[in-house]
Amino acid sequence: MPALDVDLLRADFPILSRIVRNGHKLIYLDNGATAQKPYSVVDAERDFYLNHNAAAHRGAHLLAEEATDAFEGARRTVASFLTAQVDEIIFTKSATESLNAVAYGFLNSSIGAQDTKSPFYVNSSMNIVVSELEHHANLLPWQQLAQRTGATLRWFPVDHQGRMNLQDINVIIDEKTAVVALTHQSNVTGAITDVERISKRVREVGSIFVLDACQSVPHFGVDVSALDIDFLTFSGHKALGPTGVGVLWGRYELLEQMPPMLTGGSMIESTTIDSAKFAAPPKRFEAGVPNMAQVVGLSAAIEYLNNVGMFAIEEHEQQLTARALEGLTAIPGLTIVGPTDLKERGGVLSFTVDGIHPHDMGQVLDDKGIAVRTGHHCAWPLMQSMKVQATTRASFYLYNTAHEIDELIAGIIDAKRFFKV
Amino acid sequence: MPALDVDLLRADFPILSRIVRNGHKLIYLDNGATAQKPYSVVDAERDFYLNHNAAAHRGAHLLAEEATDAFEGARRTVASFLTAQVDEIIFTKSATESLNAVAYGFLNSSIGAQDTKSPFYVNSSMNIVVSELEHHANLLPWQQLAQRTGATLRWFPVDHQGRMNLQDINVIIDEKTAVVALTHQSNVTGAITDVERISKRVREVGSIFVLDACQSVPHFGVDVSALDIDFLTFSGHKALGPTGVGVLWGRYELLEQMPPMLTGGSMIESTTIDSAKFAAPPKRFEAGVPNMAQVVGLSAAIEYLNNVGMFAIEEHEQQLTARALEGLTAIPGLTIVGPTDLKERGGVLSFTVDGIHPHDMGQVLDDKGIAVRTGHHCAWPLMQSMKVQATTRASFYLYNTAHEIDELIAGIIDAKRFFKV
Amino acid sequence: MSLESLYQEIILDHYKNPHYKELHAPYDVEVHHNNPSCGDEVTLRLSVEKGIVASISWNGVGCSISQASTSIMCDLVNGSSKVQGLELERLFLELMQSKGNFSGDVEVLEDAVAFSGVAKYPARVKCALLGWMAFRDAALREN
Amino acid sequence: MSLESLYQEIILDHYKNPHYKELHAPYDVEVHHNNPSCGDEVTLRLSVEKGIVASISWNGVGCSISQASTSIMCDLVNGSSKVQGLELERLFLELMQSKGNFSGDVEVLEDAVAFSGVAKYPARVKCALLGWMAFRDAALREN
Ligand SMILES: Cc1ncc(COP(=O)(O)O)c(C=O)c1O
Ligand SMILES: Cc1ncc(COP(=O)(O)O)c(C=O)c1O
Repeated sequence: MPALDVDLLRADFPILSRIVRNGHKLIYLDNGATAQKPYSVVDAERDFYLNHNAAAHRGAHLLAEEATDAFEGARRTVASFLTAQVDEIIFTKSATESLNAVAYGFLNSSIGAQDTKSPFYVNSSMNIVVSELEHHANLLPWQQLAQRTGATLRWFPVDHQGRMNLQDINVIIDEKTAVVALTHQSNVTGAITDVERISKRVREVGSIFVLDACQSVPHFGVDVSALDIDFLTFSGHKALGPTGVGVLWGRYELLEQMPPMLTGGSMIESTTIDSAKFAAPPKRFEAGVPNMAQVVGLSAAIEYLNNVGMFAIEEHEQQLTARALEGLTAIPGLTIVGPTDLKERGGVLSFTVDGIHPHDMGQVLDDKGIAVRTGHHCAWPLMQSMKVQATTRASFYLYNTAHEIDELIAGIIDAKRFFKV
Repeated sequence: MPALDVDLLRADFPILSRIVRNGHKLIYLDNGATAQKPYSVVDAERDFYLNHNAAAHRGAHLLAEEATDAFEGARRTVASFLTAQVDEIIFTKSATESLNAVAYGFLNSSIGAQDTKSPFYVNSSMNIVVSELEHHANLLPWQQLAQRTGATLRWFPVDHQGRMNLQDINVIIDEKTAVVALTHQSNVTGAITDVERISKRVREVGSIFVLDACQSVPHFGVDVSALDIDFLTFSGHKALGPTGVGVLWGRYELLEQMPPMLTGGSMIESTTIDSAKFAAPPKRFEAGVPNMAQVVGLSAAIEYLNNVGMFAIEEHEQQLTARALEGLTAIPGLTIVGPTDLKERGGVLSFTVDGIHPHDMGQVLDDKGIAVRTGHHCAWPLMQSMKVQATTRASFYLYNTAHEIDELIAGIIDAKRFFKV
Repeated sequence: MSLESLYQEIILDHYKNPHYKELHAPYDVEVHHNNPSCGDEVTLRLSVEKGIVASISWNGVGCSISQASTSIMCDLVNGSSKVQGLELERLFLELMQSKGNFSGDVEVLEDAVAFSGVAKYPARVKCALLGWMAFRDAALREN
Repeated sequence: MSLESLYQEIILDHYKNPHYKELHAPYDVEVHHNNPSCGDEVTLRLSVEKGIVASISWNGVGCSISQASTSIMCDLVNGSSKVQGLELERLFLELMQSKGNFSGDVEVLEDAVAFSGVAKYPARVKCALLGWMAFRDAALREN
């Protein structure tokens, strides 16, 4: 397995050569929020617009054919990236939309002409399971579903190292659990979830397992045929892809039984003025003229990742994370908010420093050209549970270098000097 | 008012010089489905990705600042384009999403912890008004809402010229009407809706008026401060903008009372593990990392339209439509499906030709490089009511020329010769 | 590719004068298929006796390709065994999915090879398949 | 712009030793404000007697900018008239929205002009405003 030639691939990302504050070269360590884009992704979108743009699936002319081919070709690329069936790939605008779509799949099976035999049926005698580590995108839709159906919201607590505490799994997930929705890797603590253990329990009780893979799919190989799960989602923009596109994968037998969240054009089998028959998946879940250029760009992003190799990317990020962990833990007053064992985590590193508020830390680092994120990272319940107001978060990707990690460490030490702590 | 210099502006759209079937130059008359993009739009997206990409609203570093500025600047551009307040502009992925968001605003006010005093509350004693002219995107969400709440779906019929028949307006819209959702211009017949007459009635009964402006906003000036309506939506991709971005405008007093469809990150005021308080509009309705590059591209599209001038665009399309109407009505066996009076319509022209199925017509035109759309145009109930199986539709935009109209007419005559009718 | 090779004479002939286009009673199975992207539709009736297609008839609206293809399909399967009919359907489907890379075996598919040009136009493939899919559906339901 | 001019000595001083940072009872109004993008929060109590801010106190968690700004705000408005306090809030808001294009009137805003550098960092403006917004809210509720 070849190591990454980081210098070579950095040339594909012009933004990494940008000069930011005070003449500093950008050090981009905010990959957990969004990733940068290589030329090939931006060029794929551009080529679509300037040469093949037309409404996919809707016209009989040449451009419409080309647009449809590009769109459906992207579906095949995503399917094989995840080792999924082609018809199991649904394009959304974001992971947020994907997760809402599944939650509304439950809601729409449970109100109006409800279908009590549907696997998506949920009522007030049932429960919904999340965890304290969830990003708001994988928490609020389930809160809403619970409120609207009367179901009980349950959650796995977080332990002191920012990992999901599965101790009470057999109590938390039971025969009345309609759905279990969990993150694959925490976007705050970097802790990786024990999917196998959970899916075993989910299968025992016959529930549905939704995996938020926003922080995993871009960073290491994820194979849905090997994971025993039912739904998975990620956002294109965190995986070198364009903004405005997300993926929802679902097992076909379930997709077939799931009502759509969005209705409109191109998702029907037939319709009259007051009734409609929906098309089969994936079309049922892609109402309207799709985000074609973004889907094409995402396909280019996945090709880029495939060319570099997901295994090489994972290896590289592990090296960076090891270096960062070593450097950070040596700084007095610094606390890692998350697991310190490399085997349990990915390249998302949150920390606090006594006497320096994360905002101020972020400001000092920004002043040196180092982009990190500060705050609650859309995971407020996690912060509440771990009793921190906010953290500073550095998150790595394939184009980051050991030198950049060293600059981060030096920057934190400078901040301590500046704030005299 | 200066006329359009079409030759000059065509140079901004490289796809218009593409050679398609049999060495023919592309004649793109499928603008009702999606519009082509000028360089400035594609370049704005590209520049965002390559130079300023970061998660808007979420970081404290320079790139995040720039991304936020670009995103919020686009909101101001759209607001002034529609003569709206900045905080009344919500970015969605499409008109389809926008319309669903409003329909779910009603649903989510009416189930679970329902709010019977909300203007969005609807129950089985109430009704919802659409028309037979609606695109599926402005029909199915309301069908679903009716089915789930038990409300009655009512509709304005279409007349023989493809116009909304408002004769029974005082019966159809009554004190029990929760919402009236209508198209501003039909995407099949081109008929323009008498918004003023309808809004007068909507105000009389205290209902809410949603306008689907997909086929109007890109083609003539629309000023929401002058129209007495409550919600309006359009899709970026039909207005020279990128795919994957739509706009929802709503009156602020109503937005403030509307629950969101999508929940997740960046749309909350505060949250705990089992409850959340939503942020004020527009943030409440923009969950997740937004489609930033697409929003920036849409802003560039609107600047392009502003530079050309919406009045000049309208004038130009009217001239093309007049020429097409004249040429088409002279062809024996051809029937215009829509109003023939220029004052009642825009530049969307549907027709049938005796003895030639629209698919076959589209094929012959495609063979000559002319891209039109054939089928039911996602307006199946309209087709059923007008008793046509399908139509051929030519739809014009600022870059189309009189010569292209003449080629269309010649193409139709050739098709008749080919099929010997 | 020229329009003439897409719309071969035989297609235009069947379009003008479609065979078996009048619903026949009695029948064993009736199916209704449509094409959601354009609204074309076909109703097809089938009777099978001792494994042989004893009667087939249809009605519907659609473009020249869908009408002619349904008409020619009826010519081919009427009187043949159901198994043979389904095999023809499989071969025709294969031809349609060939993207125009092969032209079909005229010995087996007979007049239906006239549609080989359609395979180059993805948007029209479903037109050519509409009647065949209805036959397949009906044949599988009948037993 | 240098870090030193953003984080002026006086800001760091107030951050280390914030004034009025201990909730005081009795009080007329209490408000709680937070900053949804980062989780910083402030609870502020206010008493007004005959139009004069008779007592102000607060508690909360946040960055140096939000803590120091709240502390300095209390220094400025305590003992002044409510109307004058609201006018200061207006001027401070104006300064924060200036994008760093002007530096504020030291005669009026006194120590609060130390935050003029913050205006160059849009993400930090809401930190500097947190306490001021809480004061404004409390002052408008009190009557
Ligand atoms: C009148 C009308 N409404 C709604 C839509 C839906 O727009 P989109 O598919 O971009 O969401 C369209 C176009 O497809 C339309 O023409
Ligand atoms: C773990 C996790 N889940 C969900 C999301 C939501 O993704 P998006 O905002 O792209 O919809 C994010 C990122 O913001 C995330 O990190």
